[in-house]
Amino acid sequence: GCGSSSSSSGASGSGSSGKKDAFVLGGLWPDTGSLAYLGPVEHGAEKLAVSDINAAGGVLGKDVTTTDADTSDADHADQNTSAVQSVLSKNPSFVIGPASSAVVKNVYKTITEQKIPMLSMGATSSDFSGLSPYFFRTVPPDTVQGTVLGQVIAQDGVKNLAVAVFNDEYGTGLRDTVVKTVKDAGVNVVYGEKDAFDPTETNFSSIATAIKASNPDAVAVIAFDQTKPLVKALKSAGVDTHKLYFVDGNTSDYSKVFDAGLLEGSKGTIPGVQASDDFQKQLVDAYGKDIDNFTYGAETYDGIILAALAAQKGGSADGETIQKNMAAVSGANGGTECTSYKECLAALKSGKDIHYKGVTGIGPFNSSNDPSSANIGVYKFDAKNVPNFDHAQEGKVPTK
Amino acid sequence: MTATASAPAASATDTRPRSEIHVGEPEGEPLLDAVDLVAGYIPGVNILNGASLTLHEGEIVGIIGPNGAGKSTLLKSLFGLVHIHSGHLILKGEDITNLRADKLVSLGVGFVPQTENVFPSLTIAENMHMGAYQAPKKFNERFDYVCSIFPRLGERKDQLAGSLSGGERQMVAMARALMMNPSVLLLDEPSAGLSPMLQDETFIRVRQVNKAGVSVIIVEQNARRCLQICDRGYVLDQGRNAYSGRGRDLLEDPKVISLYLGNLEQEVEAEGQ
Amino acid sequence: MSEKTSKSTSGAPVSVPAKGIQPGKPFHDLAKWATKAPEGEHLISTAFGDKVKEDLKFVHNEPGVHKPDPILVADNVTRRFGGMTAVNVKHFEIERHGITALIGPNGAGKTTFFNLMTGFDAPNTGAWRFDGKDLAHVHPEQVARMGMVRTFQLTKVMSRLTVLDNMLLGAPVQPGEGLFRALVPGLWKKQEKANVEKAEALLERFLLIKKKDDFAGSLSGGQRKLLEMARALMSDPQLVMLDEPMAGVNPALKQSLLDHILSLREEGTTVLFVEHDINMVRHIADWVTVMAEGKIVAEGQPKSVMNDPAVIDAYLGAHANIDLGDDSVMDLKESEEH
Amino acid sequence: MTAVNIIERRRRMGLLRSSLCAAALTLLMAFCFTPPNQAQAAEAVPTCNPSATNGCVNGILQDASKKPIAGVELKLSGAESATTTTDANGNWAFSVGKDGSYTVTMDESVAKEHGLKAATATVKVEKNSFDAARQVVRFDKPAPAASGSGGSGSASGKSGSSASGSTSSTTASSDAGGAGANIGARFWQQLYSGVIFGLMLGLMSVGMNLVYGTTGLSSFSHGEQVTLGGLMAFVGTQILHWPLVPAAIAAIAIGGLTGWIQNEIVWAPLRRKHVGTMQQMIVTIGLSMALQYLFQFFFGGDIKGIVKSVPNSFQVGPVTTDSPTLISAGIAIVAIVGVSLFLYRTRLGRATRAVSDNAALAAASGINVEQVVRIVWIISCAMAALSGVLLGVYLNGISWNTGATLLLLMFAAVTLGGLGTANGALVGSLIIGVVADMSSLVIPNDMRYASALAILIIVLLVRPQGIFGKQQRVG
Amino acid sequence: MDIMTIITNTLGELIAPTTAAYALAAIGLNIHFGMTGLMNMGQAGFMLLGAYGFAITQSMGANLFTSVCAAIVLAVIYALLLGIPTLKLGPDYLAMVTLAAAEIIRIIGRSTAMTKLTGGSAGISPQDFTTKFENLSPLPDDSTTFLFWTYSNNIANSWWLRIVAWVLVAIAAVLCWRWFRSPWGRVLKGIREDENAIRSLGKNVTVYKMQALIIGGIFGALGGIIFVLPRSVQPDSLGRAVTFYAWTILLLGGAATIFGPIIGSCLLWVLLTFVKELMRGAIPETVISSNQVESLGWVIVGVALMCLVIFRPQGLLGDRKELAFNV
Ligand SMILES: Nc1ncnc2c1ncn2[C@@H]1O[C@H](COP(=O)(O)OP(=O)(O)OP(=O)(O)O)[C@@H](O)[C@H]1O
Ligand SMILES: Nc1ncnc2c1ncn2[C@@H]1O[C@H](COP(=O)(O)OP(=O)(O)OP(=O)(O)O)[C@@H](O)[C@H]1O
Ligand SMILES: CC(C)C[C@H](N)C(=O)O
Ligand SMILES: [Mg+2]
Ligand SMILES: [Mg+2]
Repeated sequence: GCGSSSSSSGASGSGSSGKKDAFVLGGLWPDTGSLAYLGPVEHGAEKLAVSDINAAGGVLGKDVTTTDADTSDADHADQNTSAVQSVLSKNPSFVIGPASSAVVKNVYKTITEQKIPMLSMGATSSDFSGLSPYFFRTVPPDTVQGTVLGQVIAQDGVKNLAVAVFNDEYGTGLRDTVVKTVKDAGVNVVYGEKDAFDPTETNFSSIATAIKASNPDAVAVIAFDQTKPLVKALKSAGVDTHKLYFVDGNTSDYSKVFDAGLLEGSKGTIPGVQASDDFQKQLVDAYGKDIDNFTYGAETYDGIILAALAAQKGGSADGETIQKNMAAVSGANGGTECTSYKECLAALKSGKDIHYKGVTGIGPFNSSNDPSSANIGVYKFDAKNVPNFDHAQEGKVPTK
Repeated sequence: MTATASAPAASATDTRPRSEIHVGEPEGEPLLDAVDLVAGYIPGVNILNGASLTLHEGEIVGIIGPNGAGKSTLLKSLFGLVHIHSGHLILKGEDITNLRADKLVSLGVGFVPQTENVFPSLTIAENMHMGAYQAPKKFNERFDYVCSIFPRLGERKDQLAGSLSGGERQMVAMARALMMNPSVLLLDEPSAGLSPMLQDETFIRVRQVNKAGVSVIIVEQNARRCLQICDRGYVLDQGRNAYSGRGRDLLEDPKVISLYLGNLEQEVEAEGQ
Repeated sequence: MSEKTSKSTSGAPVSVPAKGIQPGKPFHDLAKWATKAPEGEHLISTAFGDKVKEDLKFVHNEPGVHKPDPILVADNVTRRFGGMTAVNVKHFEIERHGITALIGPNGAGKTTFFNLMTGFDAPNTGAWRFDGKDLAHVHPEQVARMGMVRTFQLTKVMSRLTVLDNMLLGAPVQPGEGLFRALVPGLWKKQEKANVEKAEALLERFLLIKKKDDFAGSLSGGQRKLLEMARALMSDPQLVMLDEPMAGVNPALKQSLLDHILSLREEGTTVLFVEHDINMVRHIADWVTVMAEGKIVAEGQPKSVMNDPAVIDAYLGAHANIDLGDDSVMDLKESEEH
Repeated sequence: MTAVNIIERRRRMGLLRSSLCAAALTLLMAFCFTPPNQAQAAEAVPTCNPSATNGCVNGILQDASKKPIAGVELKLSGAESATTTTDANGNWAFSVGKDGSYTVTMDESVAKEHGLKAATATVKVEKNSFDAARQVVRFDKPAPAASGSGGSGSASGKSGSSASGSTSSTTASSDAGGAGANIGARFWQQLYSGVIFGLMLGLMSVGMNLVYGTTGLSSFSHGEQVTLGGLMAFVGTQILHWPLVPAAIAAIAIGGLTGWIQNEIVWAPLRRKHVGTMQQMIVTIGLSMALQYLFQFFFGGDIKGIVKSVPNSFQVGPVTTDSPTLISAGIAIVAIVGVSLFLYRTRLGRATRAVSDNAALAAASGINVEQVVRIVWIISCAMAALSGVLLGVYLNGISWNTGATLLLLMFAAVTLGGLGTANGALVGSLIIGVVADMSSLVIPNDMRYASALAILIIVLLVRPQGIFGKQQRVG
Repeated sequence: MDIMTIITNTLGELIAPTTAAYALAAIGLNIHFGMTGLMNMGQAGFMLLGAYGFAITQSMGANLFTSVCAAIVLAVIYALLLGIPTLKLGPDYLAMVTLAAAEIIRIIGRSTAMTKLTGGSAGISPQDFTTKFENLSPLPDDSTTFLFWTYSNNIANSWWLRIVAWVLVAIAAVLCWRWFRSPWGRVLKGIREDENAIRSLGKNVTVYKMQALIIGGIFGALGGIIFVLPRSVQPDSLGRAVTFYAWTILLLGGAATIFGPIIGSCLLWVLLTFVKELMRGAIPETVISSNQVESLGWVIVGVALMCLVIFRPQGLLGDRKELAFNV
């Protein structure tokens, strides 16, 4: 029997109504597990955002504090929930993370049920549009990235495309969009339309053999870190590694991994504009150590700034207020454009509506809490196997 | 009977004079001297409560006693397989209390356990190899020797010991211990499960081995046969020495007969008349 | 054992007409024998024994002979391991209520034969019937439930169960062994009590009562043998097959247990046992069967079989009646070898 | 010389630093160069990227064999109109201002000449939407079957001006064969890779089986020993910049050392306390957890390549391979055969089996049980390290959890062969490797390990003691 | 970091649904291994099937009772399919077969070919299967603080789920207690020790083993349902790691004891959370980066687990004496 009160208004209760001025940022990060490589950049972004906010005077005049936990990956589902409990127990005003769709699926209900808004910086599953009024994301769904990648592939004149994709919610979802786009443009998909490999796969030789045997002009590789061995396996099987297409999960710097020239000419897409060198430098400084991979750093940063602004605008750092004001500060109702917390804070204080234009370059949140418009950056690998920004494609994110 | 000792003392240390504990013991320094051994498997539960035993060069010493008396435990503790809590154990003047079994083997002690005495997933030949582990060079010579005692082992040398019959296992166990040509041999019921002919054969072999200079301690439930070949015998009861004496004397001691030996043989013989 | 029997069977096998004997048909009417004992009197306890003795008196001492009232009949049972034939029994019968000893040199196939009869091993050929029921391809547990219980030569005790629990597992009736009935103690407590009583009585008899709450794994080698046998007796089997039950058992205790075996028969149990202790065989067996190299090579009254030169040669050995402490033994041995 | 060839050659010569594709070349070759400014009307541009103010209709004109068709005039009509000519790579692009339907047309004769199925295509552009802001039009699509939200072409019979000469090569030589043809091509290669993988697996399994065979312990941390080997080789080659061979030797030495240390501080005391193998197994689970995350702590969560380069492959009969793979396979075979000989031919090897059967009796036979077990741990962990190195090279990378993901396969291999038998582990591994690799010929790739495990179950149903296991007698 | 939140979070794990789910799974395993000696290395398979059975029928609109039954029926069918051919295998081989079978279930469940039914690797989202369960709750829609725990009453990781979960655990414990002390349990233990001996005493070993496999499997399936209710059904989250944890829990608590699995589960998760919370709080960012802290947490948990077994091999409640007779 529960001896105690039902405490929708209690101070110790969940982040529901009631005025609250301390903004506690909950962070759910992939610190361990197969996405651990995203950990550094996200932590860096978190630190950078918090220090930027606090340097500008904090939220509602108070410094932002953080409480973090490691969700690990979906293979450690127990860890997902216990991390959430750990963060929730500290009454966060707002939760940033988790990065991957599979983990979001495991945890979003517990968080949003407490009326605490959460924002994922990386969950791109197209099923998540309008998942919950309390669920936001700063990345566009995979349908967008998939379309752009598909168009890039078609434009390059690929005739027979093989897709090496790992069987994961994100992988297969993205694959489906890519396949649909390229097929519409008249490209044959010779491998991988149905076939996917296991995320824990370590031995790629038979997949490489199958891909080679299907005689593709180009191969789209949709995977996380499995890309490294996979590309080498493709190369040894005799597949042309200059005609590979990568996605957000694997478009990263391979200069330390492959011999120079291996990937030269291959392309990749990452949602969001490319993080500027300056921003990257700031992230590294904030993190205190070198960061290899900058994927979703900007998304993390913007997510936190948006939430802080929302609290500031609503005048209270509780979940419901933040949730109500998220769309507004992201510019859904128009307003003065501002590009940093400091600038936006000043605008807010002077009573203006604002439109935060952050590092990601996403548009205001739409009715499904997805960014209404977004950029997909297209990158091209140079002779050092480093992806170089080629161009970005901007556009409206379709609503469901 | 004069040779029998009085009832066991209550404390772990046997306070009786040595000559009473080890009745009929020859003169001189014993080869193996176990004094007041206290040992057990589980902490707090002692199985041996001050058992003592001596073995002199060239002797065959038999141990008999009811089931669960601690005979096997005594042998195991002599061989370092059961932890000795107190008391001490001296072999050829050296203290070997709680010495590791393989060290004892290199000191020339051989042991045939009562149960689980073969390597089931090894072939007979490999079992024999294990017996001669510390002297692999002598393998062929010794193997021929044991095959002369148990010809079946030679015939079946590639059969897995795990598929052998009970008696055949017993042969393997005995043969394995003989492989290393020990100077002290500890036998735990070597005749159990063997056919009468082989039982006799075993006992005779033990005598032969003994004649060749091996000192033997033998635990047996086939007590009559055993005591026939023993120089001396001990009766163990509840982890203590109950009686001791020359083999023949024990065989005829009415108390020993009624308590431990039974008189089935006589009865059957009487019936047969 | 009466004077008369031993006399009539000693010496060369006596050929008594066995014409009227048909396999599977009782030679004597059991009811008639039972009534021989005046009501309420202890004498009943020898009824089965006497009957068996009477019956077997007229049976030929030859391998594979038919017996008046067999409980187990085996035909043409063979079992080969690789190239070796471990068991090759043409015909074998066990007399109901009799105490039959199965002897033979090591590796003769006795244990294998037990395994085959009780379903623990499958023969290459052969058929056998227990109490008229065909047993080929019957699972061991069913064999046991039909009333044919065996023990193992290499003991099988349930190490991490107490001795008492080991015994209780031998009890044939226990409704609480059903999955759902187990949840309602009322349904089985009474039976349990009865079983415990019986088990304790047996343990008492086998000198294990002090150990009853200890784990069976802590028993000494001989005690395990005793437990194994006691457990088999829990179920009041029709036929109990004991595989060297007394190996490693203290002689004094062994002697007292022989009486117990004798008394078993009077409760209607048939006993088949393998044993290498000749005195024991002589003492309690009504009938002795000798196996060698998988075949049944001799059968008969104990006395006659034990004096069979072939048996002596292959099984008992030359030293059977010699004191091994004699130096003559050694000389003999040496002369044999040279 | 075609543009593709130019690109190809330049790449080889390494003349251009980066971004070498069509874009750069088009810049030089474009007929009309206009910066993509706020175009209101449709415009022909060298490359087009959609933005808030413009959409794109673009494509690449090539024939069925991917030969670009240069210099063909394309007409855009619809909401706005414009004309362009394909460049040397066949690329063309229109930037359009208005949303709406656009039709791209080329001369029918060109289409005929190059065997294209259609000469016109109609698409709908919507600046604001990702799927419609850019429409890629390809005339070399197979048949006029597909049609979706994107740009679909419809065949039409309009005439147009003829295009200037480019040779016609109309036959599609590289049409994807059916699955059947693929299987033929893949069979030997996958059999081969299955065997190689089986050998690697065998190397790990034999070590694991050795520990099982001696102590009865199924070690769940064996996978981490494999990972350790790979990671140590990574440290050697990539961090200390040693050549591979000394790095590998160092890794093996470290592997053996860890085996020795863990035996001394963990397993020996546990054995002394007579802790059961089930409990020890839980300890291995704990150890595996600790080691995995220790690796992650030091090396991070990503996959590490032991060697950066991909060796040149060559053809042996129907199989493509490279020398490191062959050498690795050779080393694996030698190591496994060595261990089998050790087990069956040497005194110590026999002793390991004796210890596994009955440690007390082994001691009673004069075997120094502790020493035997120590040696077994060292050999087992050293072999795991060796396999980690070979695996890391063969699989092109090793990460903190590589070993853990292979653990199940090791167990399967060991069980399949028969627990505790040396050659069983090898045969089991080969079967698992081959089945896992070959099964993707017939079943979806993500289920291929299921088939290997199914084989295991089926074999165990037929031979409950594994392939080489021997049945014990009852009674 | 204040000690209070560390303690709160740590103790929160004590009553978490996940803890209960693992306890149920471990109770099932206890029947398999602790009582019968069946080395079931595929308990996660039962859990996954339970979760699938429940979630799929729920998403198809079945009522709660039907769904739970479906989960149980699936577990029973699986146990039969698995058991009939394999129960005669030796323990180590059985371990392998169950491990493989559970992996096969997971691999098939997550394969793209099964997307229609199981959702493939994405699994089944909570909104598709948790609503009916949450609606059943008699508690008011709100959140409640009890002592220092605050959870929502009905939704997701809620009090309602906690109550149901622990009631289930209690029922399972009571059933086990009865079974352990009954002749049925004795036969199972006999089978654990030596099945041939039990056979020779006329008990149908296969039937008993099958009963044990089924009962333990049903507990596993129920555990699976509880496991997915606060999150979602994702095949990968019920992989072999879950089985290993269940084993760890069982042996930590003490096999063949009634409360062992429950205590073990509480201990493991409390330990895990405590270590990680402490690390998060106690190690300054400057020493090692925050994501290394998390790995270090796992390292410590691993080492702690080893130490627990090394220093208390019989488990918290186990009997030291039993260890002396390892089979
Ligand atoms: N592993 C063990 N753990 C605990 N107790 C044991 C163990 N082995 C034997 N015991 C106990 O120690 C006592 C002596 O056993 P031991 O085996 O020495 O008897 P024994 O004299 O050899 O009997 P037997 O003639 O039956 O072989 C017995 O009461 C037995 O219960
Ligand atoms: N599984 C098996 N594989 C190979 N040979 C076997 C197997 N089981 C038994 N044998 C052989 O069959 C023969 C008969 O064995 P069995 O155990 O029946 O003998 P036994 O008469 O019981 O002997 P003992 O009196 O020694 O117990 C033996 O030679 C034995 O080696
Ligand atoms: C971190 C990202 C690569 C995750 C991926 N976009 C997902 O949805 O799972
Ligand atoms: Mg003994
Ligand atoms: Mg036998």
